[in-house]
Amino acid sequence: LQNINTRQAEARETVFRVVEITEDTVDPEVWGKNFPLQYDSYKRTVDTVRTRYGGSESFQKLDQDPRLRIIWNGYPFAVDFREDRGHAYMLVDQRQTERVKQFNQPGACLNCHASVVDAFRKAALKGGLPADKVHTSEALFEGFKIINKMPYAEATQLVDHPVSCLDCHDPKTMAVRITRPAFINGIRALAESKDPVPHLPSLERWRQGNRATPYDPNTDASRQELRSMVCAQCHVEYHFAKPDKTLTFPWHNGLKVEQIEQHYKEVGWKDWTHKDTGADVLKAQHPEFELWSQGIHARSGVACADCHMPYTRVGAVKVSNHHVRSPMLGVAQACQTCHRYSEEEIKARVAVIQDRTKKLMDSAEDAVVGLIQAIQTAKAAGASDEALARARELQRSSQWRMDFINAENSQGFHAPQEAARILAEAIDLARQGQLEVVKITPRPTSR
Amino acid sequence: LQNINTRQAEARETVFRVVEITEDTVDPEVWGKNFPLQYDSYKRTVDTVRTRYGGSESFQKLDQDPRLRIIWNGYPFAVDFREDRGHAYMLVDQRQTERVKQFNQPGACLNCHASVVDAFRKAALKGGLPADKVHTSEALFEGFKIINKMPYAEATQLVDHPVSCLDCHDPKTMAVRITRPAFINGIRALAESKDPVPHLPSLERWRQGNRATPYDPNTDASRQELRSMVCAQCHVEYHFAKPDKTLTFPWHNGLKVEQIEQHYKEVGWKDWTHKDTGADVLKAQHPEFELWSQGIHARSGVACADCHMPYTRVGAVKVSNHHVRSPMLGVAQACQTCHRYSEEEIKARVAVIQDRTKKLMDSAEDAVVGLIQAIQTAKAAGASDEALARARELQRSSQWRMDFINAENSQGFHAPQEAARILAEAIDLARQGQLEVVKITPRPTSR
Amino acid sequence: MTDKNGTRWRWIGIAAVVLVGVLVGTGAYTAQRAQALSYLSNDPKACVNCHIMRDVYDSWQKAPHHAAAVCVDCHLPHDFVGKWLAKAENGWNHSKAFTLQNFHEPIRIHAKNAAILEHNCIGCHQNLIGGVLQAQTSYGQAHAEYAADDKGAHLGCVNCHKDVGHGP
Ligand code: HEC
Ligand code: HEC
Ligand code: HEC
Ligand code: HEC
Ligand code: HEC
Ligand code: HEC
Ligand code: HEC
Ligand code: HEC
Ligand code: HEC
Ligand code: HEC
Ligand code: HEC
Ligand code: HEC
Ligand code: HEC
Ligand code: HEC
Ligand SMILES: [Ca+2]
Ligand SMILES: [Ca+2]
Repeated sequence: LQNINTRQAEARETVFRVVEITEDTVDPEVWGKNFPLQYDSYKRTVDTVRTRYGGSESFQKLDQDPRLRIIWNGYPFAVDFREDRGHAYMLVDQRQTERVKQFNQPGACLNCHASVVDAFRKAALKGGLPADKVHTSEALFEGFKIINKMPYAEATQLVDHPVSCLDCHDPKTMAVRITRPAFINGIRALAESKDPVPHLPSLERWRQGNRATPYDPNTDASRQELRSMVCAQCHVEYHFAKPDKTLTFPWHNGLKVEQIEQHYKEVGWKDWTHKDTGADVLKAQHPEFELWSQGIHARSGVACADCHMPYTRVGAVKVSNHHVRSPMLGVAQACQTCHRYSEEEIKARVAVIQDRTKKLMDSAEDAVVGLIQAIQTAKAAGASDEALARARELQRSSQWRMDFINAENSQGFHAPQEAARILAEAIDLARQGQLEVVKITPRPTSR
Repeated sequence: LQNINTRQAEARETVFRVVEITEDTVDPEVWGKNFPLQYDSYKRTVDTVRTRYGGSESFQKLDQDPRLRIIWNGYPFAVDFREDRGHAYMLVDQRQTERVKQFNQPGACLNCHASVVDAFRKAALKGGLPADKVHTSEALFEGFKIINKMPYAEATQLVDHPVSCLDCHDPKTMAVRITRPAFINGIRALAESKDPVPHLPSLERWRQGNRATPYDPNTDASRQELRSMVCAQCHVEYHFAKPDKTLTFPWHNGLKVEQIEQHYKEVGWKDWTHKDTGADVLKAQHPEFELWSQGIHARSGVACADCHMPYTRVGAVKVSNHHVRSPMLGVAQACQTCHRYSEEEIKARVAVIQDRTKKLMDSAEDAVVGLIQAIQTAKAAGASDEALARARELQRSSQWRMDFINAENSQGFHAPQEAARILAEAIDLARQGQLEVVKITPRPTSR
Repeated sequence: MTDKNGTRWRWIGIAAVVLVGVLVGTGAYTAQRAQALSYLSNDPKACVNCHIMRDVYDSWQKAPHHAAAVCVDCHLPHDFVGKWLAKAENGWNHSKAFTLQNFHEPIRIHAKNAAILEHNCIGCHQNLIGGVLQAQTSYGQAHAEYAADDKGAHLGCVNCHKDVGHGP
């Protein structure tokens, strides 16, 4: 035990607080004075290393896979869509994307691209919230409401940092906390739904309770659940609900791809009307939380932070690695504590899963493009809207499924079989759409 | 106290032999005198309990899912196809199936439905093999050759037992051994192929060696590998190669569904010509070993016997449970040694995987039936063989994939994502086939 | 074990317990014969006096800690009183279970002992993880959550280090 004891002094320093941190400490550098190890790793999210299917190099995905331009035709994503990178870039990347430069976007975009806690509170005060309520969740909900509907150009001036300590931590206890109203609304809707969520025991417990007060992640969720929920404030599918551009997570029927589709149907939502086909279609965005929820890791209580912020030994202490990135860049910490295989073996297993997903993704995109072109031709040949109705419906649902896995960032890893199932349905529906179209278009004379 | 003494006694009494067992001891009851615990469990394979998707009740699958009659039209399987049950029934079930009663079958069928070791040797002697060679593998290969091509009615009189101790064990050492020539040929072909087999390290080692002698499972395979290979003598896809009805495992390009398809293409194999469509199609049979090979358990070194013959404590000794059956009927021994979850939770996880597979299987069967009916209609309408050629090819490959997972007995559990991938391809190919057909058939007037 | 055996053991077991209840002396004798008294020792070999402990003993020897910690370092409280209380309780439980043969297999650690276990992890590794722990008052709820479920809602050491005691 000698070696353990000798590290004592070193160990104590780690929790000695140099400066006082309060709810008004926005600048991560100040927090870094008390928690230098976490701050050091936090800063390293500027790194830009590439992996087989992920990594942090922000290349243009539309050039890598031109089919996407056809599939998203008429929507901003067809103009600019890049590989995501570290948290350090979230604000600049949003400000600089052509999706913002060439199109009008609301302040709602900022919810997930900046440290907004302080901005929300200030906006609420300006909006008339009594000063003594500034640190309540009411303040956050107020600011949320106000900033969502602002024009992006105006709203973005209210923030200076990417997601920061204050967004994820209670400055007093350093416990992880939930600060995003959109997530609180979303998880409540989920709690009230009937979708079984064995991977979120606290929701199941709440459902069995008297439901007097609505589900509240900050008081009801376990520490391990929070290690995922904190990420689920942003790494989720979303839309801006009318009339106030309210950032909304569509979990009212459950987290599965068809349950979300069902919700969009119920509220009559479409993201845009496809330019070539005239179909009212949906765009999926980063449903990491939703797909992870269907996987074996979630079911086994393995949180986002376990793999993306694994404990890392620094000298005599271990800290959560705040260099949030692809686990493939640090398999030793991210995987090997639980999986006692060589790094090569672990990487090979991931490759098998992701390669399978990629192959299916290609088939799915081909099928969707095939359908789009078929409808386009039929339309040109004069097919009526009535005649095209069914085919357009099939485009909407096939494209939605294909896009769901395409937008999800683990290339199927978070739930391999579920990802394959979803792509299989995408293919089936797109091909059925083509059969619909053939029924109504003049047949190319053959035989 | 009584039983503490008893158990301390038991602890000592484990390997005491009452009778002598030799290569000529065919009757399991005799072996049972030395190994009563294994024999007791062996006899229990007569049980007939049902599980969600498996179990041991030999109901008629054609009634449960009538689509199969259409898909297999013109082939014996369309007449009789039942749920499989315990090893105790393998011989009677084969003798009594309508596939044997109504159709001529070869002796080759017996390879996997009886204790054939002794029968093979006797046949070899009769065939002129010198008596001193009777216990060599040469003898087994000789008998194999002779009995394969016999008519079933004649051959089946040469055997009296279902798979028995002698088939799987060396009577001297009790070590597990490989006795089936078809497997030895098959695994050699696989060793000589380029398909990576990380789950079979001894093959990888042999490949790196000088290859002076062909791969031999009985000398080269590890004990853990043998715990799966012994099952892979029967739980595999097969066909009876011309001209001698040689039982053959199609692993020459690898174990994956498309690699097997490729081999059948190379040797110009078809199982039958589909009655409704005239397509030359394939029938898959129980590719448990092949699918398991693509899964995470195989990759993690988990053998068939680990789940289907788990060590079970009887008093003071642990024995391999020879009541080979669905692990869902004994989750504690089969799974909990590795997975620290409650029985309910483990069963729920399996259900999730199998339900997903079932859903995709339904879509795949619908698509294949759709294609079959489309070709049938086109044919009736006078479409030429040339015109139908491509659609028939697509039927062959889509039906092959759908059938591969349908014939596999774990409802996708042995490799969940791979099973979903295969079904996705089945759907894609079948729907493409339908599109082919529409091109060449008079279009039902709509619009 | 087969059901047949199961019931047989159970009957003999109940008989045994009645006996124990009546004659404390016999109780001691049972424990004696079962070497449950070996709980009074810290020597791992004491634990394997029960063949049923053989697997864990073997796996412990292969696991990372065999040089660092013995059974009782991890499985029994380190404070004097608690240690002897637990020894008494577990010693009794295990002897009883061993006699009745009515325990779940594979053997699984009980919630109470899992909490003791984690306490011992921290006891030895305080320095390394102190930063993590003290930074999170939410850690306090950890032990409370043990009852919760077996799906890892509780973030115990063993969630990530399941191999430390007995290997993979
Ligand atoms: C069991 C480990 C594990 C868990 C748990 C997990 N992930 Fe991942 N995640 C991965 C792996 C592996 C990849 C693929 C990385 C690659 O392709 O380089 C990945 C990829 C990602 C990516 C893309 C990374 C990149 O390189 O661009 C994001 C974003 C992500 N995960 C977010 C999440 C979120 C949010 C959660 C929880 C809801 C989560 N992950 C849970 C292992 C995990
Ligand atoms: C406030 C919103 C927000 C929160 C909270 C958040 N993320 Fe992110 N995350 C983002 C955005 C935005 C990006 C993309 C940044 C870019 O590409 O400019 C991103 C990128 C990532 C990436 C890709 C990094 C890379 O190198 O490609 C991973 C992995 C990731 N996040 C995981 C997580 C995990 C795990 C958590 C929780 C511990 C989390 N995120 C919490 C918004 C968030
Ligand atoms: C619900 C949270 C959320 C909202 C709202 C949100 N984003 Fe993001 N954004 C993310 C996450 C998480 C990532 C990283 C994962 C990814 O790229 O798929 C990301 C990545 C990005 C990226 C880098 C990758 C790319 O797509 O090129 C850009 C640019 C971006 N977002 C712009 C926007 C804009 C513009 C809006 C508003 C219209 C917006 N975001 C709204 C969460 C969000
Ligand atoms: C995207 C969310 C996120 C951000 C931003 C973030 N953290 Fe954390 N932090 C976490 C998570 C998740 C944990 C693990 C909490 C747990 O295990 O309960 C954590 C843990 C910690 C801990 C506890 C000790 C440890 O290492 O586990 C400290 C201290 C800490 N963070 C400091 C910081 C500081 C300082 C910053 C800003 C520079 C910061 N965090 C930014 C998510 C975040
Ligand atoms: C905290 C523990 C933990 C961590 C960290 C973890 N896993 Fe797992 N992993 C599990 C558990 C639990 C299972 C489910 C099987 C089981 O019950 O043992 C699993 C299953 C898997 C599987 C098989 C299931 C599937 O989806 O195919 C793969 C592959 C896998 N993990 C890879 C990884 C990789 C890669 C990482 C790191 C990026 C990782 N795991 C991190 C615990 C973990
Ligand atoms: C990790 C555990 C595991 C391994 C390893 C495994 N199986 Fe299975 N097997 C299962 C499960 C679970 C089922 C589904 C049983 C059910 O549906 O009732 C199954 C089903 C089966 C069935 C059908 C059983 C029935 O009830 O009809 C057969 C036959 C089978 N497996 C053979 C094999 C063979 C041969 C191997 C090795 C090549 C193998 N299994 C490897 C777990 C396993
Ligand atoms: C000699 C051929 C042969 C060997 C060797 C063999 N099996 Fe079988 N197995 C069969 C046949 C034939 C059946 C179906 C019997 C029936 O339905 O009448 C079967 C049935 C099964 C079933 C289904 C039982 C049920 O209750 O539904 C399982 C599970 C199984 N085998 C697993 C294994 C495993 C594991 C091994 C290796 C330890 C193995 N088998 C070795 C031929 C064999
Ligand atoms: C390569 C080994 C092998 C050969 C050769 C083989 N079987 Fe089987 N048979 C099995 C296995 C394994 C099972 C159990 C798994 C299943 O039913 O899919 C089985 C199951 C069966 C069953 C019970 C389930 C059902 O299909 O109704 C019958 C009947 C049967 N076989 C008949 C035959 C006949 C007739 C032949 C010869 C034409 C034959 N078998 C050749 C391995 C084989
Ligand atoms: C279908 C194949 C098969 C048949 C038939 C079979 N066994 Fe086994 N047997 C196995 C396997 C697999 C093992 C595990 C071997 C190992 O772990 O190395 C085993 C192990 C054993 C062992 C070693 C101790 C143990 O329990 O692990 C004995 C003894 C044994 N069998 C006896 C018998 C007897 C007696 C019979 C006939 C009544 C029989 N076996 C029939 C496959 C079979
Ligand atoms: C000898 C050990 C062992 C046995 C026995 C075993 N497993 Fe596993 N299981 C594993 C390993 C190893 C993994 C891969 C993940 C990892 O590396 O931890 C795994 C992964 C899994 C997964 C997640 C991967 C997937 O395919 O979705 C499930 C579910 C699972 N096992 C269920 C079962 C069931 C059910 C049984 C019993 C019928 C069983 N296992 C028996 C070791 C085992
Ligand atoms: C380094 C700490 C450590 C040591 C030393 C240790 N164990 Fe354990 N033991 C564990 C852990 C960790 C577990 C698993 C607890 C869990 O999964 O919640 C465990 C579990 C057990 C179990 C229950 C089986 C199970 O998997 O839950 C038994 C029995 C056991 N240990 C006995 C022993 C015996 C006897 C010794 C000495 C030969 C010993 N242990 C030494 C840490 C240890
Ligand atoms: C009298 C025989 C016997 C002796 C001696 C014995 N055990 Fe056990 N042990 C058992 C039995 C029987 C069980 C299963 C009881 C159960 O699961 O309820 C068990 C279960 C356990 C468990 C898991 C269940 C629980 O109580 O948490 C642990 C941990 C354990 N023993 C540790 C030890 C340690 C450490 C020693 C030595 C100090 C030891 N045992 C000595 C018979 C014994
Ligand atoms: C009696 C003191 C003691 C107890 C109790 C103890 N450890 Fe350790 N542990 C050590 C020592 C000494 C080392 C050697 C590593 C070192 O030098 O830092 C070690 C090493 C480790 C390691 C690194 C080696 C590895 O496994 O990769 C881990 C992780 C660990 N312990 C976790 C645990 C956990 C979890 C528990 C409780 C289940 C535990 N320890 C209980 C003393 C202890
Ligand atoms: C969320 C997962 C997780 C939990 C919970 C966890 N650890 Fe760890 N632990 C890790 C990882 C990952 C490492 C590897 C760090 C590295 O290699 O840099 C580690 C490293 C360690 C080490 C040092 C190993 C070495 O290389 O010397 C010890 C000791 C340790 N942990 C003990 C504990 C104890 C005690 C607890 C409970 C209080 C605990 N851990 C809880 C993930 C975890
Ligand atoms: Ca990225
Ligand atoms: Ca069966």
